[in-house]
Amino acid sequence: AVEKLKIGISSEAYPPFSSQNATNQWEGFEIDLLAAICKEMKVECKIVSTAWDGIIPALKAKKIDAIFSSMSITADRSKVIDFSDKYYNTPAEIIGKKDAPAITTVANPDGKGGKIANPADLKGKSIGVQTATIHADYVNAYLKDATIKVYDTTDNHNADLVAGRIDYALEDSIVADEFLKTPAAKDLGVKLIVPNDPIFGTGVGVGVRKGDKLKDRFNDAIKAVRASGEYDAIAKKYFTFNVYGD
Amino acid sequence: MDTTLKVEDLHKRFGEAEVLKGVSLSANTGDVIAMIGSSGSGKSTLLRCINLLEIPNSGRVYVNGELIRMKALPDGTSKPEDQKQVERIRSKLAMVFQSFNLWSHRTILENVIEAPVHVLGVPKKEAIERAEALLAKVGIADKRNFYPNHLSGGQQQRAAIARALAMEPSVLLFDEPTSALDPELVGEVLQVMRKLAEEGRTMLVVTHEMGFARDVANQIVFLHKGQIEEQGTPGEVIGHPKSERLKQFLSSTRH
Amino acid sequence: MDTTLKVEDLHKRFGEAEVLKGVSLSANTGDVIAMIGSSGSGKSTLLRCINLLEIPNSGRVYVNGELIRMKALPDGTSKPEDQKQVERIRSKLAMVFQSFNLWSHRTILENVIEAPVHVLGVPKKEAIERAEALLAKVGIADKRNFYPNHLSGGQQQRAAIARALAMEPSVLLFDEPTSALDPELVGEVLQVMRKLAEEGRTMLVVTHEMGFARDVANQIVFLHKGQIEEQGTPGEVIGHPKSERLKQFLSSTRH
Amino acid sequence: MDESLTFLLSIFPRLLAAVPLTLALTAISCVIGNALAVPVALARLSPNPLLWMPSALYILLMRGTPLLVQTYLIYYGLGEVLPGSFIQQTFLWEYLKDGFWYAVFAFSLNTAGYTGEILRGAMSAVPRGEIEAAKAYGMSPWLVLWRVTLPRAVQICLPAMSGETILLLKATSLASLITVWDIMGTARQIQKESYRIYEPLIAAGIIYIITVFILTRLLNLLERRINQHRAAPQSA
Amino acid sequence: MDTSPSLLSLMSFGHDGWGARFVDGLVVTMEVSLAAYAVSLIFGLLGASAKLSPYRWLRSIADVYTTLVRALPELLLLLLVYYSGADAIKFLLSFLGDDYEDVEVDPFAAAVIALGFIGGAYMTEVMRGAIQSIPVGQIEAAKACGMSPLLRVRRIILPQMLRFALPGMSNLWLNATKDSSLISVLGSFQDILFMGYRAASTTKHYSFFYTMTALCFLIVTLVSMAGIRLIEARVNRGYK
Ligand SMILES: Nc1ncnc2c1ncn2[C@@H]1O[C@H](COP(=O)(O)OP(=O)(O)OP(=O)(O)O)[C@@H](O)[C@H]1O
Ligand SMILES: Nc1ncnc2c1ncn2[C@@H]1O[C@H](COP(=O)(O)OP(=O)(O)OP(=O)(O)O)[C@@H](O)[C@H]1O
Ligand SMILES: [Mg+2]
Ligand SMILES: [Mg+2]
Repeated sequence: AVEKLKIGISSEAYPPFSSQNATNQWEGFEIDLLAAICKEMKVECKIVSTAWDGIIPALKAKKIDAIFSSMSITADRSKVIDFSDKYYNTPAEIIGKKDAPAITTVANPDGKGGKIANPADLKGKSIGVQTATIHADYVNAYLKDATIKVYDTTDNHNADLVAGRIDYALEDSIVADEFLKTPAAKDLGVKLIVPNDPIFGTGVGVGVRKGDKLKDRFNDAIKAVRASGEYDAIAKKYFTFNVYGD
Repeated sequence: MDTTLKVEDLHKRFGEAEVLKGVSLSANTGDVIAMIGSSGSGKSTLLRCINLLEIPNSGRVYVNGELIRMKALPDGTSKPEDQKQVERIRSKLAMVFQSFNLWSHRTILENVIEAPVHVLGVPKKEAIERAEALLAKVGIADKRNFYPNHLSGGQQQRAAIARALAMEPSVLLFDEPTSALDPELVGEVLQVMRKLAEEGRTMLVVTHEMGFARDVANQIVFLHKGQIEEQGTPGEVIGHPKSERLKQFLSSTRH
Repeated sequence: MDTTLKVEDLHKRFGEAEVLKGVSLSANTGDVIAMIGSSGSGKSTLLRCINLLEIPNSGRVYVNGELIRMKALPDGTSKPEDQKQVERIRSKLAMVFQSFNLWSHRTILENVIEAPVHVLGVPKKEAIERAEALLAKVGIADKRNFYPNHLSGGQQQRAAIARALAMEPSVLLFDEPTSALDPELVGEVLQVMRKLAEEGRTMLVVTHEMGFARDVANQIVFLHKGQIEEQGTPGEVIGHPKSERLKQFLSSTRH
Repeated sequence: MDESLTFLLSIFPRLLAAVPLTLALTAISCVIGNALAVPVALARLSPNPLLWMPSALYILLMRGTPLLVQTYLIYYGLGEVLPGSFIQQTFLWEYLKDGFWYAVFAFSLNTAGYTGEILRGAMSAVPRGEIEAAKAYGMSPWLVLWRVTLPRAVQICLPAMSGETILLLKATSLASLITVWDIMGTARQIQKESYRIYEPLIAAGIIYIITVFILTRLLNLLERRINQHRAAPQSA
Repeated sequence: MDTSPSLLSLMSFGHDGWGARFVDGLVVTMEVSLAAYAVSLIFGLLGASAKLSPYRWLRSIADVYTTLVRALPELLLLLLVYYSGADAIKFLLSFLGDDYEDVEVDPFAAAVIALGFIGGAYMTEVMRGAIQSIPVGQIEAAKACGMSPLLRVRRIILPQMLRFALPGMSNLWLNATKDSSLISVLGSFQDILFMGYRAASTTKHYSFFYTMTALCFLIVTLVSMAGIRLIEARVNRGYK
């Protein structure tokens, strides 16, 4: 018989990566990629939709075997679960009112040669981020002079950006670009594609139980689909740029 | 003499049943009217209509010559026109309820000072002094800090009487004020009432105590099935009853 | 003759105050004991201790020769040892409360059949028939579908009496069963009680009706400040009172 | 296990920092909500359709829709209509940016609906005779309400009301929707940052236990004070 | 916001409409909240009896129950019952032999028990307060007739208590319909609130779908309140 894997995906919609439409079908980049990876691993994958709060307990209680749900790999989280290698990594960007000045970059004060968003440009302005994201970590580390407002979801800080309660928002570029296409965002635009930074981590990986061998099998499968060109074929359906990052 | 209390053609229905069928009576200052009648004849309802705890279906009530103005509602019932007037009049009409209705969340003393302080605006200290005197008068001064639920029936009734007296009202409405009392206390309370009568207060007393009716009242009203069947001085009503019903009613009292 | 009800050395304290200070009495089958005494002397408390609505601090109660077993608790109070026994005995001891305590969520008829059907297991149809007869006997058959709150004081009291009688108890505890009744009805209710006595039921009646005490009771108990001050046949107690207190108490009754 | 304990201890400072905000939000909403509940209950009991119909509708809306949705619509719903309006030019805007006052607004209105209903029930359960006695002594409707009906009603419904207060204390976590992070909201932030589910909840639980314990103690004291007239506990 | 015709099509029952999903969610919500409420009634009655019992130890247990359960985050309790409950059962069963490795706690039962257990703590207080509001004389009359405690509860205390408890109980019921959204955490259920969120986050029409969700709850509430009115009229019969 074919081996069966239960894959947990957060039931909160995260288009264009994963979402469940009105007819209960899963769709998005991650869904297609997951299918390819599972085929590569020769396993039958069943998607289990799980609310975010329950997804780690579900993994630990073996109700699911892996999490494939846009989880960014960070050091803190790696203490709790294991991550596969990244399967995508997208840059972050700052968006704001079209008529607001663009944000410049300056050298990272840590002196290692990197660049960061210019704190002086954001001084006295308010910037929204989603809680517990690499973006929140970023503003907390570099943009302390700005008024940081923490939201529970990206959609909510985008809504407040439209409402004018905040001046800028830092978020994933793909999510931001999708949002900028909507009519509500007609007065908004990209203010800065934020240069990559160690805080942003290494990208998004598959979460598995600590010490689970599954991790290596996912790594192999990710490598294989990248090598076979299947990855790029799927990515082209959704993105016009290199979603894997480098 | 002034008419302190006047009731004209009072009607009261509960659903289908007409409980008061056109009652009229009047009391001058200092009058003591004893109301007798069998159970269910409408005595309590009449008292309750006088201070508008029940809204009569029709009829007029005058207190100290002042008509309590009512207005008819589209649905055939009526209601007082002026709430302020009702309050003012009620503060002159103290009532002792058949079931006492003491406020169970306040002690006896608090029950007695409640209305004087908050309705009449008597200073608290003064109210307490007067209340203590009244409680002593009815013999429950030692229970002043008890809650009503912790009193015996007779003690509750006496507290209710003290509460009414504390208002120094011009008209007193008593609904069987001695029902829970032993004969000794009945005598004492009737004594208190007699004194009030002498002070010139007007009283309407529902009672089953024929002795009281005879000795203290200067008018007796016999209510029967929602109507005043007979009315007059004690001598007339008790001594020479006219209606069959009253004769029968009186025959059963062993006095 | 059998001793239907026996109380030995009952003590009851509320906080500091000792309300019953060692009361003993006994009633044989068919005895009618009238209990008189001034307000607050502990009459209601004694009745309530007999059917354990209040837990006495000490003392013994026997019903039909059976001791209600109590057990002492570590904190100095006591409680019934056997809840089942208490229930069984209570179903033989019907009580009419001073404040009636009719169940306000049930109609009068439902009030009367409640315990017979659910405690004694009388078939509902039979219970209704008996209840209707009893309600007719006390004169409120036409109110059978009324809720207690919609009745006059006297009607409520009669309903409470009917409720107690429906249990066909061997001992009846009456707490001022005629306080809210007019003289005519008092006569009728006393008539009913007289008949019950003739049927051989034992009764303990708190009353202020000296007439009843004299005519119906075969024993009178005078309670004073929590103690039995005098006790005996009506002739002895009313005719030849010994204690000063009793003399004073009786002098005030206008009989 | 040990590691998990260290983590648990390490997050306390962050959670404790959210306590003042949680308490402030609860206390302010509770006071405003309960104060509003009185007129809501009164209007609901009035025979006048101009009073009871709006009140019934209010209670229906508050109890009939999720607090989450109410909070969202009040904050973001307003956000959708405000852009470009003159309000953004006024000093009010500084306040309208801050989620806290929206939360207070939403929670107060919501509590007023729930408590109003409880109070309505309790007020109509006050023994009629006691209210009649108050009227008979010439008390104005307000005085009757203030001296008799309300104290007696509160006696009747205090346990239910204290439940509502605790529910409110915990409902403040919904305010994280509008950038107000209370104890529970902070705990969930930590969950998401660390992927540890139980530790933040347990830490928050400990803080809540202490808070609720103090709260119920206070409420019990209050209850005992206003229930002095009752005898020892009635056995069921 | 878009124009309303296209918005309304979002709620249609067709291919792209979320109507059918809302119905799914509503069914889940109703099932879970009804069952959980029933459980909370049982816990509430037990809790209230314990709180009013003459035994100190029973009262203490009930105190701990109401304080602890009302204090702890619902999410924690739910996760504990759901995940540790399974572990506990497995642990117990492991004594019987080791082929019970795959015991699954039925998600529905776990959710219902957990929510009912939480609701029961609030219910306990509502019922306790209501029972204490019954005039003492009413219960004494029942005792005096020789009614057993159980009979008293059934014939006198419960019916009279309802009069005082109904507003609090109806609040708890309406809360239960909303609290049932917690169970979406368990993954197996998507209740109406969650469904609304899913629709909103997929389509980005938050205000619209939240309003729709609110409407669904309003309908539930309207129906509930009609039922409650009936019960209320019944329990208040003798008091007008
Ligand atoms: N629960 C209680 N707590 C404190 N004191 C009480 C309580 N119940 C009764 N008492 C007191 O006990 C005494 C006796 O009360 P009881 O009701 O037995 O009197 P009684 O003889 O029936 O009087 P009455 O003829 O007025 O009904 C009273 O002084 C009363 O205040
Ligand atoms: N709220 C009510 N609804 C329906 N009927 C009522 C209501 N209140 C009183 N009644 C009826 O009205 C009649 C008169 O009642 P009322 O209380 O005035 O009698 P009463 O003369 O005071 O009798 P008692 O001497 O027994 O107190 C009774 O038959 C009673 O059943
Ligand atoms: Mg009367
Ligand atoms: Mg007594």
